[in-house]
Amino acid sequence: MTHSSLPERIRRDFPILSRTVHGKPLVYLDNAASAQKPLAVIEAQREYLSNYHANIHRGAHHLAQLATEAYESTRQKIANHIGAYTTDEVIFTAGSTDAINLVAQSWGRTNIAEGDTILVTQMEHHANIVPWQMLCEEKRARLIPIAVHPDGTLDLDDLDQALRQHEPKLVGVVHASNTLGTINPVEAVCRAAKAAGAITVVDGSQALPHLAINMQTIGCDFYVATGHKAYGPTGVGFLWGRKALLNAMPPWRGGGEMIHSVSFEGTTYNEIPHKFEAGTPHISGGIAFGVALDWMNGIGLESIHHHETELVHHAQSALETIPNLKVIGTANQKVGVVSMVVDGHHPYDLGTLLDGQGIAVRTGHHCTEPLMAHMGLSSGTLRMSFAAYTTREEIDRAVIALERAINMLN
Amino acid sequence: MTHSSLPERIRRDFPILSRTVHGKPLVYLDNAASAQKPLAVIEAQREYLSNYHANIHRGAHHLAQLATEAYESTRQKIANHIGAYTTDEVIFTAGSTDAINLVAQSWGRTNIAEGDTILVTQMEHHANIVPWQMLCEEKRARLIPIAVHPDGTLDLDDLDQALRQHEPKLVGVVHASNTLGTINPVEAVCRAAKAAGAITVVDGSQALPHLAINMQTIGCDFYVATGHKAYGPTGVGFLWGRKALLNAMPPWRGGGEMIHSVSFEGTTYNEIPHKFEAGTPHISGGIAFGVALDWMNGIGLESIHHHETELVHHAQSALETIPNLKVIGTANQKVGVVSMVVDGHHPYDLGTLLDGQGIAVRTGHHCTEPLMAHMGLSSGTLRMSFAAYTTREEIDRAVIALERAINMLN
Amino acid sequence: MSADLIASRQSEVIEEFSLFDDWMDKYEHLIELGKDVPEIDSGKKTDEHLIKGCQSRVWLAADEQHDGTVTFTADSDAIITKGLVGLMVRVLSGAEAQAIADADLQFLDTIGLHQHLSPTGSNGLASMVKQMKLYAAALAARRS
Amino acid sequence: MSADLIASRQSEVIEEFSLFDDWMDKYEHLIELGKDVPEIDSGKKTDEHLIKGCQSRVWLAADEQHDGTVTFTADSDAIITKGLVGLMVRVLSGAEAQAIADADLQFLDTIGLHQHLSPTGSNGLASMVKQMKLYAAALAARRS
Ligand SMILES: Cc1ncc(COP(=O)(O)O)c(C=O)c1O
Ligand SMILES: Cc1ncc(COP(=O)(O)O)c(C=O)c1O
Repeated sequence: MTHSSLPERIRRDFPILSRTVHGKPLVYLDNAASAQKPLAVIEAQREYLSNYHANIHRGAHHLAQLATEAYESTRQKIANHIGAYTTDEVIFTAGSTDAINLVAQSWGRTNIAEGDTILVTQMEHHANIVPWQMLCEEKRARLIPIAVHPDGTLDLDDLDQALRQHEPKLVGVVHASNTLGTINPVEAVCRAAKAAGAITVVDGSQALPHLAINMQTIGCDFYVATGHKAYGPTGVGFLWGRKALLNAMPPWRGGGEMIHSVSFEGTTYNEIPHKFEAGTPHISGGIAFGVALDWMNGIGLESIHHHETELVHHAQSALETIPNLKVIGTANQKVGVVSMVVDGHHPYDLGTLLDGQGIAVRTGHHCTEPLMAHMGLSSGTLRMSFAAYTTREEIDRAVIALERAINMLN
Repeated sequence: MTHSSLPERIRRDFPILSRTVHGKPLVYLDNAASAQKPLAVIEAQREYLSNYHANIHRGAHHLAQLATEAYESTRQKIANHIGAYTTDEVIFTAGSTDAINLVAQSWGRTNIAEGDTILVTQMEHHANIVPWQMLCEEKRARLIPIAVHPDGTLDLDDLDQALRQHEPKLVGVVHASNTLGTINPVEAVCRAAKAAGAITVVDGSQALPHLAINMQTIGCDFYVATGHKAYGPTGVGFLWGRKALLNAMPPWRGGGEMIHSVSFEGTTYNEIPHKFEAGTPHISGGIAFGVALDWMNGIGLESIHHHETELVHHAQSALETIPNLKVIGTANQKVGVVSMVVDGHHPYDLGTLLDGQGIAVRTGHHCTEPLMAHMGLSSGTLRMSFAAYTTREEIDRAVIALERAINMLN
Repeated sequence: MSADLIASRQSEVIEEFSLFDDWMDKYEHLIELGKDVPEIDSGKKTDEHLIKGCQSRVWLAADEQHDGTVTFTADSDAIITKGLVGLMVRVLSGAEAQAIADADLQFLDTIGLHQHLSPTGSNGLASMVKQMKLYAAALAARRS
Repeated sequence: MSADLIASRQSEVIEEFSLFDDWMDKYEHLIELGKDVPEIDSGKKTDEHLIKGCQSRVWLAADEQHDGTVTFTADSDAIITKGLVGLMVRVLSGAEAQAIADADLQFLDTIGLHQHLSPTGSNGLASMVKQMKLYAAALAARRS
C-alpha cells in the first residue's frame, strides 16, 4: 500500500470532512490550529457521557471506578507514547499553555531569582514566551531570544553564544514551529543547554500530531503538548517532567485531589502526578485523548509523517508557480505547515477570499508575533497546515483558489 | 402538572439512567460529585466535533466563526443566567477549583500582604481552602475559619466577631455545602463582609444546579461555579467578578488569546474576559455548558429546587427509621444533599455494599476534611445527593439497600 | 433627522448588495469599494488613530462639525477591511452625534457580512465601530 | 520455595471465592473474613504503622524473621478493607522477602475485587501492598 492512499483509507473516519462551507466542499487546511476528530474520538466522549460518567478518583462506586480506570489508562498511554520513565511523570493539564504556566509558576517561581536569565527561541509560540515574561517581570530576571535564520531554522551558533554569555537557568524551545513548520534539533539543543547547566522545556504542541516523540532520547527536563492538535479533544493536554524535578516542585493550583490531608493547622500534599491535578479534570477529554493516541498509533506516525512531508513538497512546488508568492520557512525538516506571503496583498484579504471558496486556512501572526517582527512580516502570513487526512487534490484546489483570490485583488 | 412528575418527564433525556450496575438497575445518588448529562448536552458536543470544530477567536474562516459564536453564546447565557452586569465579567475556567485559584493567584497575590487575614467557613470544600492556604503561606497572612453549628448552619455570630476582630481582606463562603446541603445566607454574609471592608468570594459549585443565582442580589465580588455538577461537561466552569476588580487584576496564565501584542521588549495584555483566558479553551465543553443551562432553564430552577426539597424531606424521614443512623446537616434550607453516619459502621463499608446493590453514593470526607474534623467525624459520612431526575422510588430503594448493608455488617 | 439618515443609508447599502447572491461576487464588490475609499491623510495614519485588530489594522479619524454632526474618515491595510470601514463611514459620517451613538447597525448582518463585526473578530472593525460610538456619545453628552 | 507458597495460597483464596457468583455473597464472605482477622496489637495501632487511604485507614506491621521470611499483621477501621488486608496477609505473610518483593498478586483480579487495589483507590490497600513489597525488597537487598 503506498503512502498516498493514507487519506483514502482514513477520510471516512472524519465526519466533518464531508461538509460544505459557503456551498463549496470544505478543504480544511487549518490543522496546526486544531485538527479534526475521528469518529472513534467523538464516540468515546459520547459513550462515556452516556454510559459511565462519574467523578473520578475518590468514588468507591462502580461508575466512578470505570471512569477512573478509563481516565488513568490515558495517562498510561501517554507515558508509553512518549517513552516516559514512569507513568506518574505525566501530569494532565488543560493544554500546552496550561502546562507551560505550571512549570513557570511552580518550578520557575521557586528557582528563578533576580538577575537570572531564561532563553527561548525567537520562533516560540506566545505560550512559550508570555509565561516566562511574567515570571521574569516578577523576579527581575531576563528573557532573551535565540535568533532564527531567514530560512526558518534555529541559529545554533547564537544558542551556543547565548549559553556561554548568559548562563541561563532555563532554555525553552519549540519542537516544531506552528508558523514555519521547522522541526528543531531538540536533542542537540537540550544537550547543549544541559551542558551549560540549564533546565530545558520543550513545547511539543506541533510535534505530537506528526512525529514520534521520546523523552529518553530528547533529553529534556519538561515536555508539553495539547490534545486538540493531535486528533483529540480541546481542553486537555499534558506536562511531562523528570520525576526528581516534579517531586521537588511546590503545587501550583490548590484544591481537591492534590492534597493528602487538609486542616486549618496545616495541609499536606499528595504525590505526583496528583499533586499538580487540583479539582475535577476534563474526564471525557482525558478518555478521548487516549483514543486519539490509539488512532494515531493505529495509522503509524511513520506513515503520517511521510505523507505530510510529501504534501509539504507538493504544496511548496505548486505555490512556486504563483508570482510574487514567497514561502516562509523552508527548513529541510518540517511538519505539515506551509506559511506564505504574497507581495502587495494582505494575508487577511487572501484568507477571507479562500474561505469564500471553502478553503479554511489561517492568517496573521499565528501567536508568534516576535517571529513575525523578526522576519519583518508585520501583517503575518497565510498558513496552510496539513493532517493525515489531507490530500494532494485539496492542496491543488487551495492553490487554484489562491490564484483566483489574487486575481480578484489585483 | 405536579412537581413529583418532574423525573417522569425528564428521565428519558438521560441515557445513563437506564443502565445496570452489578446486574441491578443503577440508582445514581452521587449528583453532588457530578450530575449526569442530558442527551441535548451529549449531542451538542458530538455535533460540534462532527460538524463545526475549529479553534476559536483568531480564525477568519467559516468554521472558526461558527465555533466562536457558539462558544461565546455560552458566555452570554451564563451572564444572563447569573444576572451579571455585563458579559465580559464572565471568565471561562476549567472549573470551580481553577476559578478560585485564579482569584487567589491574581487578586490575592496583588492584594494580600504580610499580617493580613482571610476568613473562610469551616464548611468549605478544599477548593476554597487550599488556594488561600497556599497564598497565606506565601504572603505570611493568616487563614481563619468561621465556625459551623452542629446542625450544619453557619455561625453568624462567629462571623460577626471574626469580622470585627480580624478585619479580613477577604471572606470566602460556599453558597451551598456539598457535604451538608446547607444553603448559606450568602447575601447576609456578603453584606456583613462588605461593611467590614472585605472582598467576598462565593463558591457556587453546588448552587448552580439547584438554585436561581443572581449577582446583583447576592452582592459578592467574585462568584465561581463548575459545569459538570449542573448537567454540563467536566473541565469547564466560570469565574464571575466585578468589572473594576477584574480590570485591575494582573493576568494569571500567559499565552495566546490573553495578549494584545507580544514582543521581547514588552507585552501588552488583552481586555477582560480574554486577559484571563490563555490558550485554547475547552471549546466543546463551553458550547455544551450553554446547552446544559438551557436545559435547566427549560425545566425551571423553581421546579428543580421544589422537587429536590421534597426528596430531601422524603429521604430524611425514611432514614429516621433506621436505628443508630444520624443525618448530618439538618438546616432548614438545603439543596439535594443528605449526609449520614451509622453508629458502629464505617461509611466505606456501607458505600461498598450499596454499590453492590446498584446504588451509587459517595462516602468519606467529600473534600471537606476540616468540616469532618470539626464535627468529630473522622471517617466522614455516607452522602446521598439528588438531581432533577431522582425519584422517591430510588430513594426508597436506597434506604432498603442501606438496611440490608447494615444487616450484613452486624 | 439624522437617525433617518443613517437608516436610509443602511437601506441603500442593503439594496446595493442585494444584487449579489454569490459569496464571491459580494466580496468582489467589497473589494471594489475598498479600492475606492480614499486613503486617509497621511497625517492621520498615525498611532494615535490606529486601531489594532489582531490581523488587519484600521485608522479612524473623527471630526466634530459646528452643527453637531461628526465626519469620519477611515483606512485599513487590508482591502476587504477597507471596504468594510468604508461602508461604516458611508453610513455614519455626517450624522448627528446622538444618532451615531444610538445607531442600530443591522446592515452588515442583513448583507451577510456580520462575522466581520464579531467582537472577537480579528480585523479591527468591531473596535472601530465601538470607538465611533464612544466618540459620538461623548460629543453628544458634552453638547447637551 | 516461597514463590510457590504465595502462588498456592492465591489459588486457595481463588478457589474459596469461586463458591460465590453473587456480588453480595462474595462481600458477605469478605465481611466474615474481616471479622475474623485478629485485631493488630494496640501497640502497633500507631501513626507509625498507619497507612492513610483517603477513606479507610490501614495499619501494617512487618517483622523480619531469622530465616529471611517476613511476618505481616494488618488491621483496618473498615471491615471490608480489613477483610482485604487479611487476604493480603494470608497470601504474603511468612514468605521469603524476595518472593514477596516479586509476587504477582493476581488473585484479587481473578476473584473480581481488583477495583479495591487501584492505585487511586481510597481504602489504603494499594498503598499497603506497595509498602509490603518495599519492605520485603529492602530486606532482601540487605541480606543478599
Ligand atoms: C462546594 C464545592 N466547591 C468546589 C468544588 C470543586 O469543583 P471542581 O472540582 O469542578 O473544580 C466542588 C466539587 O467538587 C464543590 O462541591
Ligand atoms: C507551538 C505551540 N505551542 C503552544 C500552543 C498552545 O496550545 P494550547 O492553546 O492548546 O494550550 C500551540 C497552539 O496553539 C502551538 O502551536
